[in-house]
Amino acid sequence: MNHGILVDIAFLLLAVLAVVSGWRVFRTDSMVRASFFLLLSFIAVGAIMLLLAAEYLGVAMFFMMGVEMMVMALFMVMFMMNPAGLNPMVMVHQHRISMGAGVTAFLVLGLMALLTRFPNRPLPAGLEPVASLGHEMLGGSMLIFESAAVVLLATMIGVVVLSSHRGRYGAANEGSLPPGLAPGGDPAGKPKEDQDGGHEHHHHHHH
Amino acid sequence: MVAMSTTIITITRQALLARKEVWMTLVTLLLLAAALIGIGLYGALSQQSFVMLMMGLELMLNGVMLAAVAFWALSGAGAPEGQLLTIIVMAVMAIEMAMGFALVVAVYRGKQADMTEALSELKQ
Amino acid sequence: MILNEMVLPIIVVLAVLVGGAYSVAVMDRVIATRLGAPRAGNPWLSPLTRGAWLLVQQANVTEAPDGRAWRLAPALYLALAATGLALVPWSETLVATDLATSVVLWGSVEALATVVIFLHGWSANAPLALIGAYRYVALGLSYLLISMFVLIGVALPAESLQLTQVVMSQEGLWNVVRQPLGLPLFLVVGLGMTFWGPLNLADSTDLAGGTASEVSGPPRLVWDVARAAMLVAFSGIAASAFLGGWLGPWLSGPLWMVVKMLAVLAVLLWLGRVVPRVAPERCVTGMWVVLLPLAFVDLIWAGVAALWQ
Amino acid sequence: MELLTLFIILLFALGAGWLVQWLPQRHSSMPTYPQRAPFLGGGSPDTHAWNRYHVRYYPMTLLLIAFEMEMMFMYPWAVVYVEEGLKAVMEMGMFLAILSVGIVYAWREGVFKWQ
Repeated sequence: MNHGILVDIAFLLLAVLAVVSGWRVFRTDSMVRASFFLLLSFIAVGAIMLLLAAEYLGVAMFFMMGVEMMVMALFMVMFMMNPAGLNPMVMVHQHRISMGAGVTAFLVLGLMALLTRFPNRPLPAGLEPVASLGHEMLGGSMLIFESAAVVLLATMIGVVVLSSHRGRYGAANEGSLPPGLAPGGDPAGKPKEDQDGGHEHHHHHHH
Repeated sequence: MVAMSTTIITITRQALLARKEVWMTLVTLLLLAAALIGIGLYGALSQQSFVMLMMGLELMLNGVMLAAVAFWALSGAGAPEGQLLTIIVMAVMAIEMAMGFALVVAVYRGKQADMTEALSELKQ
Repeated sequence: MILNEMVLPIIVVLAVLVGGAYSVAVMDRVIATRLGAPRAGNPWLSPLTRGAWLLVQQANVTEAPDGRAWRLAPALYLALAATGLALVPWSETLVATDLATSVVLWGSVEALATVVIFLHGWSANAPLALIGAYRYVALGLSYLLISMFVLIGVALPAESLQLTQVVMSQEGLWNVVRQPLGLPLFLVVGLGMTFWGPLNLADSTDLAGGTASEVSGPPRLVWDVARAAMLVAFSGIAASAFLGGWLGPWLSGPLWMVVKMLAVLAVLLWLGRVVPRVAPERCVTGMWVVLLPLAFVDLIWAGVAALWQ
Repeated sequence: MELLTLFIILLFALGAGWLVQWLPQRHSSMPTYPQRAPFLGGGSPDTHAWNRYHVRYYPMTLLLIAFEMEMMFMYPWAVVYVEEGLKAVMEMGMFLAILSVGIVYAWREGVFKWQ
């Protein structure tokens, strides 16, 4: 059996899958479908990483991106007009400029990839990717690793502060209005009176 | 067109004889990464909605991660920093997403809007 | 060489996938009868009759569903179960996919299962199915962390993320003794990710079947089979991570695996019949506030035990 | 090699799952439109289900995304844990301690309560 050619075939198929599903993200009507197309693109890239012997990173792509895209889909449902795709829609502005920018970026980066001579230093035999990563993390890059913890903690606190609707000072959505059913119309489904009480606290305004 | 297909056939034949990968090389991997970054850039610039804009960013980071792993595997002789870089990009992605969505929630509460254009008054 | 390394494991995995799903159905019925449920036909035959009935039943359609995704979701769930089973080592050599990171791959099976279950409920375009899907996302994401902590605890003494190495590290003492908190926590995860018994909140009866409420006919058959197969795959992982996998006296390795998997399945199905269902909103709080700290404790315990040796 | 095996198994499972759904239904007719109305315990829904929907537990999901990153660091750590010994204990202990502060804070703010 010829190993190399199988890897090649797999790589070409996965590359096509990654690009096509990445493109479909911006060309589908349903927002939930868009986030799952993005997930598909990530999975294809993760599989390519597996082919490149990055066993840990490839597999990690699957689970990190699985969770992230799931959450992305939830937020799509919460914030988008059209989570379903029952009616077609175009939600783009500056279409031409963006298209040009995308193509330019591809051409510039692609030319750089084609014209630069990179050193050809493949993985040494007997390298254990996961163990080497672990040693690096605990040894040389210890500071990066620990500061990642601090940054993540800051993110967690920021997320809670910004998004928690309950909080210690009463419901955070006090005073906010749901959008009207018609443009400029009355807010839809607005509770008639405050169920929670807690009038003494004011909603935070953004400046 | 003909010349291109003959080149492709020649390369593939050489691959069959040499028994190693010819298509999965650093250059093709970087081209793929460039394509993903290009599509992501298009998405990030063209989408009106904040959430879709984030998807464009994520797609760009997807390409960056692929390029990092490709360098690690084919040009970096397996230096662990290459892998660490990928993990850092993933962390950046997670943080960007978490903070981004939290901001969307907060702004939505105040303004009932999730379009980037509707947010332009924030600049003032 | 190809025969031993590829064909044999593939046949084993596919046979266990089908046979395991069938035995889950049989065992569930036997356990239900033992616990006093009215006896519904021959336990050996009734799963087959139900399967045949579903196969010829008309498949339901809702108004404007996401048709492709709706049909794809059960097949994908089955494929995830097959992936999980492919990671299970039957002996030192008989294992389909012996990745260096198979523990992480199982974690991603759990993460992707959340996506697939959500897709199943979402694509029907029906309110109750959708509520089941949203519910599962909250719970599935919460189980994920517990499962990962527990599995990292298993990886510590093995010094590897490879499932075969994890089994071999249990030569002297099984992990179920060495890390007593691990298996109970992992069983909770198993019930959760197959939404079985007390943690059946995605397809529960209070939602008239949840994500599967609009599904009938062959798609329903595939969905049910896939759920049972996922339970089998989970029991395979649990048996290799905590019960010493193929290790054991007298019997040969694969036979030990079968025995241990059946034991895990029996416990899971019994729990599913005995424990009452929990309320979903309490479930999330419980996962984060009670079980996640317990998983922390399990990890510390595993770490101390691994250094002590 | 292992990846090829996994791919074949995946293909078999996916194909079987799809064929079992497709083959018996090839020639059967679709249910009529009145039958297709979603089940709602006897009531008829006013809108389609794919509406905007307020997912009540979303702060938890955002927190999870940040907290889950720590898994990325923990897996490689687990592999070298015994080798590195006490150093690994200290560094991961610090890492986890920092992150648990976030979890405790979120718990105090009521993120894990649904509704």
